[in-house]
Amino acid sequence: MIKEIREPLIFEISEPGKRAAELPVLDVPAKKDLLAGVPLRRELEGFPEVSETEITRHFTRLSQKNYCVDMGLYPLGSCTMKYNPKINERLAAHPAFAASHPLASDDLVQGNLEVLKKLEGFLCEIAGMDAFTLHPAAGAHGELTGMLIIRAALEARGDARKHVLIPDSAHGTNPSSAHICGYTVREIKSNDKGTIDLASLEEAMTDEVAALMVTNPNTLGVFESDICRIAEIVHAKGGLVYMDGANMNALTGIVRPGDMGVDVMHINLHKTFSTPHGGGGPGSGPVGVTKELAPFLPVPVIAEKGGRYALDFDRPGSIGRVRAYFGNFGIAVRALCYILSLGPRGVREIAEFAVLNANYIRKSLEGEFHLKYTTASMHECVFSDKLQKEFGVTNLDISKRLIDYGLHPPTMSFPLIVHGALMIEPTETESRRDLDLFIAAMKAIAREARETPDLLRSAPHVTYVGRLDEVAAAKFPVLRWEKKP
Amino acid sequence: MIKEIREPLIFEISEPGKRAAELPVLDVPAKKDLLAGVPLRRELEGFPEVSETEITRHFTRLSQKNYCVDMGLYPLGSCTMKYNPKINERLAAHPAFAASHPLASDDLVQGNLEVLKKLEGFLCEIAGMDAFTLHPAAGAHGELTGMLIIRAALEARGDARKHVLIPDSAHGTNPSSAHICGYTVREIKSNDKGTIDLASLEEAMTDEVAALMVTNPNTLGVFESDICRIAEIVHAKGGLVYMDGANMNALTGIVRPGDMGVDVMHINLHKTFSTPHGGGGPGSGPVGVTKELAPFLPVPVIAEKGGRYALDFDRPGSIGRVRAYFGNFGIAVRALCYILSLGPRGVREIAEFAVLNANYIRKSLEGEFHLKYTTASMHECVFSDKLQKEFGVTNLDISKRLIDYGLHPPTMSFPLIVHGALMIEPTETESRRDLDLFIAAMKAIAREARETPDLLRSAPHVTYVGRLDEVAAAKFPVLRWEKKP
Amino acid sequence: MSYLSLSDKDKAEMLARTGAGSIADLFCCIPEEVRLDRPLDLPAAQSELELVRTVEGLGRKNAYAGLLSFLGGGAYDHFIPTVVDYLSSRGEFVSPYTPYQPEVSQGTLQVIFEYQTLVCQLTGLDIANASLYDGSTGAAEAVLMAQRVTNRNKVLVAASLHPQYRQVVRTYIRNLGLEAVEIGFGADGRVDRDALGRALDDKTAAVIFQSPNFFGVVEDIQGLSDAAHAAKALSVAVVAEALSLGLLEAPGRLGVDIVTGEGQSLGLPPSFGGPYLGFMACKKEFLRQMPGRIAGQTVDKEGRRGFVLTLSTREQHIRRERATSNICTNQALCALRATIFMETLGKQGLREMAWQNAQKAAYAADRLSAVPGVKMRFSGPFFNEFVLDLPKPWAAVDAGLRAKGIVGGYGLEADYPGIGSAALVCVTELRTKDEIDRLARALREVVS
Amino acid sequence: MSYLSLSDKDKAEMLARTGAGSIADLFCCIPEEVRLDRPLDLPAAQSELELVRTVEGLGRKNAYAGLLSFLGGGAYDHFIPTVVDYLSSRGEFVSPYTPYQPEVSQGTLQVIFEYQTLVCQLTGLDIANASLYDGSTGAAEAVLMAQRVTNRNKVLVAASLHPQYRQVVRTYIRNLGLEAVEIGFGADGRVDRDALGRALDDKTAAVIFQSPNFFGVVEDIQGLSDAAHAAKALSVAVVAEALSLGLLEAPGRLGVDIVTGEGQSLGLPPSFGGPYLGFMACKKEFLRQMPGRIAGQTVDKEGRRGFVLTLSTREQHIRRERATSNICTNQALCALRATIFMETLGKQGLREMAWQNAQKAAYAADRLSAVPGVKMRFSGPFFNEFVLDLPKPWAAVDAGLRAKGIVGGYGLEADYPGIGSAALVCVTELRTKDEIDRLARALREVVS
Ligand SMILES: Cc1ncc(COP(=O)(O)O)c(C=O)c1O
Ligand SMILES: Cc1ncc(COP(=O)(O)O)c(C=O)c1O
Repeated sequence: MIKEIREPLIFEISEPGKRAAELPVLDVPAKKDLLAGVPLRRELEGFPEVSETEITRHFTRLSQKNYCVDMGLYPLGSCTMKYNPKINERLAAHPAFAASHPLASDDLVQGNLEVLKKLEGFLCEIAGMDAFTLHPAAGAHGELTGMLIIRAALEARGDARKHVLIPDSAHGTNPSSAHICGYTVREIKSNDKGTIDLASLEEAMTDEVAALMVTNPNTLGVFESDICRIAEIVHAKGGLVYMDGANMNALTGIVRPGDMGVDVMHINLHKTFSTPHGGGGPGSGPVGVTKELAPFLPVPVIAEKGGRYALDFDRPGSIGRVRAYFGNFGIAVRALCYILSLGPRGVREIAEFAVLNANYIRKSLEGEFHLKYTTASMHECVFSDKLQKEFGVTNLDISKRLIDYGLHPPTMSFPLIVHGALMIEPTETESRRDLDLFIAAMKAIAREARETPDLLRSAPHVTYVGRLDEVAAAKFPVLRWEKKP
Repeated sequence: MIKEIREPLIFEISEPGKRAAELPVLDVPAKKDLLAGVPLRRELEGFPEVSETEITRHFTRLSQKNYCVDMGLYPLGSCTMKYNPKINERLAAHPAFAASHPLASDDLVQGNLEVLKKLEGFLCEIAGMDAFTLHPAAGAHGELTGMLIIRAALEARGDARKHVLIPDSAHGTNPSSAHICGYTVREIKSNDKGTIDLASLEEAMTDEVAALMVTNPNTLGVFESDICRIAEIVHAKGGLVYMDGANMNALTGIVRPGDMGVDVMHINLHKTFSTPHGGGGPGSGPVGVTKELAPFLPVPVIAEKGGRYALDFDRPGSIGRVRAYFGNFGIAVRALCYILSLGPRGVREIAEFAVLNANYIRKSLEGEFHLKYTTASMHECVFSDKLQKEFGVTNLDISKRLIDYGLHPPTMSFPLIVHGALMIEPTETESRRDLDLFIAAMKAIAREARETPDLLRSAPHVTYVGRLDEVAAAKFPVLRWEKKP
Repeated sequence: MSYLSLSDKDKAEMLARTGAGSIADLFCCIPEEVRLDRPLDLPAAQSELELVRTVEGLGRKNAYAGLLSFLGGGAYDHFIPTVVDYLSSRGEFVSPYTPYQPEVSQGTLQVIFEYQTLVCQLTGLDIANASLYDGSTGAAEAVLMAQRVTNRNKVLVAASLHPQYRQVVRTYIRNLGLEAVEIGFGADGRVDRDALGRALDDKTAAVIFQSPNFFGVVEDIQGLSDAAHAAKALSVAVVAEALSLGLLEAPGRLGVDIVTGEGQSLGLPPSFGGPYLGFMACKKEFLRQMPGRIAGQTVDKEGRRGFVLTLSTREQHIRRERATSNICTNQALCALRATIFMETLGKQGLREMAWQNAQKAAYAADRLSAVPGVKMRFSGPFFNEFVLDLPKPWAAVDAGLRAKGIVGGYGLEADYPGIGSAALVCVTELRTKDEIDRLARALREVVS
Repeated sequence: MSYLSLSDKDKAEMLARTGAGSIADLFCCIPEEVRLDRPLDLPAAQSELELVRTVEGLGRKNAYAGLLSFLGGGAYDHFIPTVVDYLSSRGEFVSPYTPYQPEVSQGTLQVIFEYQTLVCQLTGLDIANASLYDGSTGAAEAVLMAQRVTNRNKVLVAASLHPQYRQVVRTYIRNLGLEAVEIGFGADGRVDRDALGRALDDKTAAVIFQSPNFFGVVEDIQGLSDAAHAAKALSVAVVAEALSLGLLEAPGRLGVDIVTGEGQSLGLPPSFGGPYLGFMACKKEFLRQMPGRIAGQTVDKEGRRGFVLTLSTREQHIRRERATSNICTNQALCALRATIFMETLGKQGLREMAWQNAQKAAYAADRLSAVPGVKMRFSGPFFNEFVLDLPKPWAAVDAGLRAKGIVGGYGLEADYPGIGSAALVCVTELRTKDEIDRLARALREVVS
């Protein structure tokens, strides 16, 4: 009876002749024979025609169908959904930066180059690496860049080698990135602590292995305590250690990858340094390397001399360019702002309170949900639906039911080594109250799983749409609107 | 079972030591004996302490509990809830305007003065008046200003007179404003067309009457067709005609108050010229007058000479100042932008399509809802709950049920001369689809009133809170949060 | 640029439904002879890009933008956290109107309720309204309110009340049988207590004064309140610099009955004088005489807390000519900004900001009064502004400073004839030590 | 400034609940010997006000801001309606992540679906993905995709493809057994068809070219596609200036199999090169080889329409090393901006904007090539940029123009050694006739 609030597609409200924007009248004499001989389109077929009122309402109403960090806890594990300060948005949009052109000559963009160089320096200090590049546009792009550097370095030594070792708990981007670099992937099994099994590693680490890609803390939120030994094993066989630094949020100011034998790593600026996730991006995945590997960094490198900055292309060992221009510059501005705001103590507090918050949740939910690995948690903890399975309730049901409590679900079914995983990362910016709301909801859901499991299986109940048919979506793909004939 | 999404008061989530903002360290030597002898407060007792995360979430979640023009039709009669262009917000916030100080000398703020002077000129042209002042901060403030001008003018003639005539359909601000000017209010009954009864007016219009305050179109959305004759009657007795121009949205480019015998009027910039209503304000209520009344305008007046602007305080006849500085300047910037965007044709189209949209709704709902006055409608139409009363359904129930349809209710129970009034003003910026959604909802509700009246009496059903106990609110007023003892 | 949302087809079909033959027919009730028979004489419609160029062009004519300014006097240049701009610009706050329908306006209503609480906490009084236009009309409303409360018809107005506020009070009371008597100030810049004593009588409805006053001087609020109360008059305090309440004792604890003032400092840009924020708070016994809207807490049938506009029998839409004020549209969005601002600064931040203002002003006063020939005009304690006596005519000093890119203050002679060459200098937390030192150096050069 | 939300009390109580004795205890699993035993060597924490001063100070070091610029070459200065900035900055769009949970992400998902539709309409192809990093990585992904589709290992790359894009392609393909052969350009600035014909063979996976190409010249897309198809290779078009698609025929209708490109022109500021927007569309038979996320339409149990991420078996989180790409985080917010931009400009506006670009560039080309000694380098048709041959070394011309406050173009010699003194000049709808005339006058003075 109550009207369903469904937002039409913009194409469905389009009417000929409506306009939401106009341009000044052309102020140069119009040529009749413009682009003579070139096929031009008669019209932008299917393009919408609406007013500004309709644009504003359409996107306002659509926005209201999203959950977001600005509304509450967003415990999506591995994604570090922390609060994004508004001032950083404003400064990144400042015309001095936003209007500057990437092909302007160095002397016209000294401010931009200083932003990049400063941020590289901060990242070197935080990660304990000798040099950073800000070109990569996201974490996966950083992995690709880093693995290309490793390959180039090994090639320079005479042998690029064949394989890359990757633990079974790793993020899917790791094997995929290694693959693009021409490596085959060898999976390393995790031990019962959820960490890399040293014996397996020693066995797998041959002189055909180019590198180990290790995530630390790993995707279980567990610190690889043997990291120094791991690095020794890899180095002893002439391999290099790549660290996926997506989880740097657990380490800032506490320990530095460069001090643990890591040769190459990436950082997800959009995670650790709080640039907003934008519904899926943009991000930025800077790559840090040791001195030895610096010659292989992508071009251009920013060189500083006496407070003046210049682009250095004369890098014969470089892997080349990984992206046009200078990466996601606007994201770098935000990250710089974040680090400047926090200072040394604040950067350390990232890790301190990310880890405190995760452990607070873990301790509060232990017993209610199953914890496959009981090793100490860093910034996230991975429960599973094992205890709920006996009532016919899965991690999917638990997740959907959380929505009814006004919350975003955790990451589901990752890492792959935990069946029915619920991967919870609260981040350090949460308040006690928001953490407690989540804990209370999860406890209530654990009870509901026993008492009224159907309520979970039919969740969510409060949203504009219920569970969507994902199988049909993939089987009969409708990937764009089309005009009804 | 489903969690109620209640937003706590900020005071309820405050915890000692939390901060959402910091200042730089003081950069001058700190004095110990600062303000010696002056009673200082030990602390801001009760003031909240929260983080920026919490501030953002609190206000984001609160905002989501509002309906607004950016979401859909907001047919609040007499309030002209039209779409507010985003560019005008941006330009009003431009530092060149927003950072400028009201006590800066004229030569430093020539741009501001030009904004004001330009807007005055545009309003003169649109309203057909000879001069405008932009000082009044809202419509009611404009009424006060205008009536003070009338009083001053009559005083200058030798007799301020005693009474002001106001039709029974008038907005409450009219009698209230007249009262502050020292006048007693005489009510004029409306005739069966909903307009001023000429005979009653002639009878009431004595030489003790200072002025008639007429709203045109009036609050029924009906044009006072006898306006010229009305003005003659008032003028013949030495009185002046004040026009409440809150409904100018029906007239722009079509007819000008100054051409109909009006001596003084105000315009609600926030209505006709689309400055956003901000949840209740700010507005702006410029007052226009004939040449004869210009000497009485409030000070300062902006004088132009050869493209230079200056403040003129040398106005011996002036009623004085009605507000510090220059009124709601930022609202003037927005209105100027609006007029510049629309141009002569666009300004005329305001009225054309405001009236078309209102008549479209009226014709679509006639029969379903009772129309007490069947006189032609301008920009709004006033239905009532008369047909629904027999099912025990009131205008309140109808309004609350509209909320379930995702819409904002019309103005209720005003004007007072229509019992159970539902006053509907769609404005010109609405799309056909949004109008049709409203019409469909109203028709469905008319049917529901017959078939399932309880559904209306218990509405709304989709909101965070149901109907609130307004009687208790007034009887046992709780007007602020207080710390639980 | 047009903001219509109708296609030609929509227009035609809708017109058909109305039964009118043409758009012109819709206006048939307007007498032919008065209808406008020509297009309006307005500039041609501009696209957004043209509009930006036009209006930014006007902005560039404000030379003020490039200067280092020490202007205050009722409008202050304070830090505004970005989160205030961001949150207050959300369409859900900007584009609704007065929360007449509480179920779809809980956002706005809860914000008003929090705002009222904050104003009560700041002022030390029991109740607050949802806003008035600004400080000047707030002062006028307070005087009318005092008249209603006391049924007396004389009001004593401190000459150190903002000159423009005094003018507005005069305009408002003119036709209401109220007499205003001005009370001068002493060498300390405070209200002349002897003069006040002489003027107070059993016709006095209220003593209205500003603190910090227009000269920046903090008044002896308790003393003034006691004096007013001794004559059974109300003590009405105006606070034009709301930030001062972060540091100075709440007027409500110093005997004041009604506090009204200007909230611009709390998150609103100077914006050439508006939109601003009139706030008002009073003792609870005066509730029924309070002007303006008020939000209150209540419950729905399920007992869920909610907020509504309440006590509206005071207001014009119910009471008409007997209303406590004619105000309808108020400054709601400004109150929202102030709410976000105060909650963001918070208990520590607001105090810290106020304290820095006082410290920087004190430093500036020391530096500037050390310039040969320059003296502090008043001996009284001051918050973030103070008056300097200058050895040369203000016009010359002003011009000299201007040539160095500085707006050094506000000359007082137009508002206080006979005061001589004196200027009001304001120093907020935004002025750095370097900038203050630059002013001191420039002043030294200009007056020597 | 700290963004933590815990009070000291919270911290203590929470720590107690975890069972750890101290914060340091929480990190006990980290070997003592590698733990950092000193504070990080970073600048002291800054308050918002200090941060603004610091970062705006850096901004002021960009001399570019004050100049009149005619730079293009893959990054364009276009009008962006304010409504795009306003709507895209709403927290509900800015602060969520990838819509893994469709029920609470319908906003983002519907936007992606509309975006995919718009990209299909613009390119004339069947399907589009949800975004890639930018145009350069889009070109690289298209090449890898062509390899997967055709199982061939050679790719012919137009030398008139953006030089930086070509470099990125080279970096990506280096270790995948793919060979890239560059194809030069003729006097018209278009792909040298003879050279292309010679290079095409049965090992060729794709011909990849840009149109309008890096010189602004519009390629004979149909001709290139036909040539590619004749060798059973794919035709891959790169569009670095997405706005051109408002006026030029959709590549999908000219035989192209995969279109990829840079969407920056569609509502994103130049921002020193990023964040930008890689878009990609292709014929539906290549769907399973498409890199990146894709949203699709489906229904819930009640039959209500909704949107989900779909076909994810192509992606790294399912397919791992066999995924169609390693991309995870993409440029979603940029795609959202582009969606709002395209829908705001609409059918008429986007075309008008594209047309004005072409008209203004044509006017500028006429004016500039009328300067004695200055010639159009290429004879081919161009969209909104073109190459000038200059009678003096570009460094000198550039310096001369710079002295007059103008960035006149982008010198081509570094990217095209041997091309001589040639510069790429871009003219968008934002450049006025006056500005173009100013450039022409300045150039005349500088080269004479
Ligand atoms: C552990 C881990 N590694 C790598 C990535 C890939 O980073 P991005 O999404 O920025 O490409 C992610 C993020 O999603 C991740 O969680
Ligand atoms: C007819 C009419 N007159 C006067 C007013 C008062 O205007 P304002 O609310 O701007 O004070 C209003 C608006 O509410 C109105 O509708």
